[in-house]
Amino acid sequence: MDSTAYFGQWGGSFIPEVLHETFRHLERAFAEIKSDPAFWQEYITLMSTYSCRPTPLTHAENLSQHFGGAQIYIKREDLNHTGAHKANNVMGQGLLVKRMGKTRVIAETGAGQHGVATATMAAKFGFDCTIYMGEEDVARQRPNVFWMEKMGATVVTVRDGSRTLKDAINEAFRDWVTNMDTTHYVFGTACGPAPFPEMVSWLQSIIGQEAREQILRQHGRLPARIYACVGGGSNSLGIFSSFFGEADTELVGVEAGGHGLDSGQHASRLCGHDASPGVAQGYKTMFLQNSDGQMLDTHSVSAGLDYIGVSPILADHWEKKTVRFEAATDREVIEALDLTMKKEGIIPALESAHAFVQAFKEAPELSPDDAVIINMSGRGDKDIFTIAQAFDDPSWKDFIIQRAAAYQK
Amino acid sequence: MDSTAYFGQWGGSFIPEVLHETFRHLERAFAEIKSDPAFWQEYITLMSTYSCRPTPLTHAENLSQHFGGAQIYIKREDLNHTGAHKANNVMGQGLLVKRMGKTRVIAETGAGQHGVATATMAAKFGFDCTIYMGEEDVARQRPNVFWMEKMGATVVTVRDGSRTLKDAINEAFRDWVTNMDTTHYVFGTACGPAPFPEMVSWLQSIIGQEAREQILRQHGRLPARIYACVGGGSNSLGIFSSFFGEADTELVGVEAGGHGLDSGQHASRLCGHDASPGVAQGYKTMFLQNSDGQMLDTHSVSAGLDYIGVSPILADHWEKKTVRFEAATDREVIEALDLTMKKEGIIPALESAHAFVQAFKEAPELSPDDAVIINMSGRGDKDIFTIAQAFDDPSWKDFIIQRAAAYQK
Amino acid sequence: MQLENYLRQKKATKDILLMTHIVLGYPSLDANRAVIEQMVAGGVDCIEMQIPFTEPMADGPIILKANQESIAGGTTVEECLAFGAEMSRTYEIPFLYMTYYNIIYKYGEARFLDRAAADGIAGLILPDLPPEEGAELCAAARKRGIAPILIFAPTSTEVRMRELSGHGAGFIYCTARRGVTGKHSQLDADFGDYLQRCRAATDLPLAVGFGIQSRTDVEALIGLADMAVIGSQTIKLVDEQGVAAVGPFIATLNDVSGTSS
Amino acid sequence: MQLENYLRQKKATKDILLMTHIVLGYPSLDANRAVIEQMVAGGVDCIEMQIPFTEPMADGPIILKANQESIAGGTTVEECLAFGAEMSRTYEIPFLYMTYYNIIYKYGEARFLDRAAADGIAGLILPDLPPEEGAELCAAARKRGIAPILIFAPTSTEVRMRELSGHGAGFIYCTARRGVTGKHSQLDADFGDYLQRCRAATDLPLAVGFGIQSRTDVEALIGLADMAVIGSQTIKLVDEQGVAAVGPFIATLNDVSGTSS
Ligand SMILES: Cc1ncc(COP(=O)(O)O)c(C=O)c1O
Ligand SMILES: Cc1ncc(COP(=O)(O)O)c(C=O)c1O
Repeated sequence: MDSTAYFGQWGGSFIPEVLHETFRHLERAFAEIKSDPAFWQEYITLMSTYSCRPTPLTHAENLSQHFGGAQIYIKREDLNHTGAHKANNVMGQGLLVKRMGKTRVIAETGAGQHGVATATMAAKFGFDCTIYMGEEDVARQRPNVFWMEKMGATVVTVRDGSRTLKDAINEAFRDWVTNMDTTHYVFGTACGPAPFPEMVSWLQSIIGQEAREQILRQHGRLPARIYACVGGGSNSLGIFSSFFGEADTELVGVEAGGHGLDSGQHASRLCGHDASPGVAQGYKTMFLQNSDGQMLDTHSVSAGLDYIGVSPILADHWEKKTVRFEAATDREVIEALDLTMKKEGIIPALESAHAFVQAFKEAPELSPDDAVIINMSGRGDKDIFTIAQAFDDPSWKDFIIQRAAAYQK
Repeated sequence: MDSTAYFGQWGGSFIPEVLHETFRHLERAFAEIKSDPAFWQEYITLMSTYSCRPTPLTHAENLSQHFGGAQIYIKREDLNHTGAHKANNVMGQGLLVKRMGKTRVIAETGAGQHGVATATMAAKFGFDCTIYMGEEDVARQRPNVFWMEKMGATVVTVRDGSRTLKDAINEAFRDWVTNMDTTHYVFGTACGPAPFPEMVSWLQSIIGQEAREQILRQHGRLPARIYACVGGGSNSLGIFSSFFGEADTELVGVEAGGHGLDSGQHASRLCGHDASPGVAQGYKTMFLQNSDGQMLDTHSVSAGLDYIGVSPILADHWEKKTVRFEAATDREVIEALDLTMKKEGIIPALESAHAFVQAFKEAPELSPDDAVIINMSGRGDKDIFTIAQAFDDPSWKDFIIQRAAAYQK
Repeated sequence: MQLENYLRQKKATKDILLMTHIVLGYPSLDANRAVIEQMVAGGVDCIEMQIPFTEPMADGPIILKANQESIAGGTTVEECLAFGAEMSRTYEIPFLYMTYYNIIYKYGEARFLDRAAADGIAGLILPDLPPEEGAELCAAARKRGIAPILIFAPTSTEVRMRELSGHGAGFIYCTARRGVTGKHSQLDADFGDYLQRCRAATDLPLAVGFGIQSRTDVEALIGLADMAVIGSQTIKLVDEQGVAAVGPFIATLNDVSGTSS
Repeated sequence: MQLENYLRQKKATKDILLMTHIVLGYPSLDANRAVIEQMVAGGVDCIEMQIPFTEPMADGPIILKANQESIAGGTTVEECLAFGAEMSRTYEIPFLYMTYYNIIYKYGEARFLDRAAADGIAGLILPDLPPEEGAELCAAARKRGIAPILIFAPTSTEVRMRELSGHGAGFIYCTARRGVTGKHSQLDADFGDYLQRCRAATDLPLAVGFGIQSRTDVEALIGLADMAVIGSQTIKLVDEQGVAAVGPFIATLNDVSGTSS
């Protein structure tokens, strides 16, 4: 057992033997870039010329006033190229792939954001690219499929299991065990076998580094609380990274409460009561599974949080109580989204809106001298099909019906 | 005739008498902010905390190599909040509206980008907001209508005339002549009666200021050429602003060639042969009109370039030959878009792709020591309905048909 | 001066004069002919003929639609000018052109004015040509005996009204309210104040337009203005009840304007 | 040691041994029962019984589908263990469990091993449990007389193979190629080199699996390996031709493995 692969009792690397050497290679390559300041510099340069880093920290004056409590700041990962924090991880891994001399990348995607980000990175770096996506998600997120294909990627529809993210991950592993010599698997979040959780968190820590500097400059001191949604855990770990151990800053991870924690239809691993420790998809964490160890179907209005597992690093923080976990229901998410659009002219991704929900619940208890930061992991305008559906917008439906009629002529 | 309202023989302010005082007020307010350095500072701060300024200048290494000529740099206005350079103008006018003490804003929109930007600004500043949009554009750009409404704006469908941008402008004026006391008309481009052309260009000059500093830093000297698409002219004037008079930098505006300059189906005012001097929508410029002075129907694959007039400031540069004008056809635009997505992982708006076309035509003639800048005025992922249609993508059509079927149940 | 003199003489015989409006080519020039015949027979004092334009920025829905349909039906500027000449030849009352500036700009200012003068046109109303842009055109029109009709709005200051008046001739067109043509106007106390300011600022006769729709509206103007302008209302009438309804409608209005004659 | 000894003794009588594979509960436990009966009658030397898991990361489409349908049909771990006990009671040949680590982790490692040992299970194949994670489990299994079957892959170095071998017992499972179960493997010259490296790295018998589908494939392994593993192929056969086709299929394979006996 590689001790650095574990965070408390969580993590590890439960991989088929055929990938053993691939992971040794990856571990060495990761160790190298971690200790090479030139890599981080290259990464920062790439992100500030190809994407829009540093992303701003927006003072949401209207929302702050509306709730009459803490000053609400929003870290704007939505302004990244491709529209979400996913770009950070993917571009960093792209640089790594170049160093490793591989020529092809594969990735799983649920919401499609990570797939789009990976296809984008592959186009930029000149890699071949295959994206695995569950059939349900392909149906839900067709616009993203369209862009991935237009960027030159091959999108493979996964028709197994629950036909969602976890099945796409399995299928990506099946590709990897076949093509590991040429291929790197660009894992999309801080999950999976070591060194992925650590590596993805490290690349995402760029968010926290910026946010710390920004809040000190704009607010004058550290925030009282930081809110981030938790799917796999990468955006939350990214922003939390620079605040761990700060006595005055409480870190809050918000999971997908779906139809409610007691409904059986949610994706809350750490704050519900349907998860238990388990090992799947290459790592050990709290999984939504039954007593036999079979994974459950999860539910969330946001595809990006709709996942059975959670970062082992977060499971450790949960156990050690260094991060607090809450859940936001689908309904609360839509309300928070609506309010944020109307008050600030900002459209959070459905995933990100989970963090907004919890911040809105707690902001009134804090003083106007306090600041809270919400990590806005992505923008919602890509989610138009889902959001329009969630709002049950009649003119949107008419529009789609008319379009379809034109196509059927 | 107010001499500062004219650029050479172009411009002026042809407005109904009822707006006379409103324009005097606006002119004074504009003169004030122009001479008040605190305003520009406030503007920069807003744009760097609410949007993502400075937007990066991306070195497109793959495209540069592909064409084997000049180094191609892309100014990334797509990374602005709301996805286009329109945000610059709108946020600046928002600050102005606050100073003028008005409480309501109206705007016209064609592609919907300016409407979304204005609705966003109104939400942020707490203004009432009404957006006028031609019926054809509402049908083409429903996603933008959805977001405007979600941001709290009222979207009015204009069913007159050609039911496109110019008719939306007329309708916005009709609103303004009724409600001028409370209402500011946020004109979306560097057209319309004075002081709009100058004011919008001034606000957009933030692009050129950044680009000049960036190209000097990244490339070491001024670019040989700068390419920008020309609808009304705001993004081109924005980036050109810092390079006028530079002997070594040629400025190239690219108009919508539609089905070709000889097809009668295009929107080329300055490089075609269907336009002539005229006065409409409050200003004098080259208009696409017949010999009676009736405006013609225009055509472009990109709604944002599909307009009868052009900035009087550009008409003046055209006449003085300080800007060169070219046209890109719909077909060329789709090809350039495809190449840019595949080579760089970047999705230009259909409007912006016009500038890419011309840069791609000319890059090979230049030396690898030369740089060219393409102003990427916006991102294309908002145009998915149009782009998917332009690519005639079968699985997109299937997706829409399936969605419609689900809605019709 | 001709137009102003004509109006003053007419006004001596009536409490209030009547100007009506038509959009040339809508629904057709033939219909225009029939409508004008009824208007003249009904006793209107002058008629403004709108040469249609694709971008009638200052017009409300009814006139806007009329402009578009006329152009869509193929009406040309040439046809409008020929028709204007014919009307002015046929009837005794003055005819004015109303249009947007681009129509004249494209035709050529001097050429347009020469032709209008030769055709006996009495005046010119251009809602998108403020004196800042149109001072020369106003002067050139006046020189040819064509009255440039300037517009006062409720937002115009006294200084501004005086300035406008200096460029105009014939009469001043006071818009009854903010906004565009077509919607009914409340002719209330504020309105009275406004017209007093207008009166104080100019020696020219005052016409009031925008939303004057009925006998009651016209009555309300007596003593405040010299002439009422009926715009969208006749178009609506022809749309809804046909050309033959115009005569009776004008008769009811003129009944008012002629009551004390 | 029991499994290894059994295989060595059997190997003395045949050119090559045969291990077959079934997914418990697919298409049903009853069907499994019938298939196993035919397999045993056909002379297979041992059988691996896969306890289905929702996330069978190392399996290809056929076995993947079998896992899912079994679970969807309601198969529980308890039923699988009861079935395994029954088979091991009923037949003389060794039975192994193949599954993913989570099934055992959730059941409790010690509890699982105790029960498997009591039920006479001979070995355990866990494709997602490398020795870095599973060394203790391997040791605990060995202590109970259950052979932990370690896996060699074409990508394994010599050093790595030796390390793996040190944790294993019974036999080594050599995957014939990269990738997942199901696809046919080319047993070419490189493959021969690979098996020679495997042989050099361990004293345990070598089984070869992944894509062994026919008499020809099995024949090609003679002299290189001790046992051929037939996985997806029998599932496909049952899907396409029903349970009764298994016996004849095994007979053709065993015909080979018994040719020189
Ligand atoms: C916008 C956005 N936010 C959050 C997530 C959740 O992932 P993570 O918890 O790794 O940040 C996703 C995943 O797709 C996403 O697209
Ligand atoms: C992305 C984008 N680019 C360009 C334009 C054209 O406008 P302008 O010429 O004023 O920059 C538009 C107008 O909608 C636009 O949306």
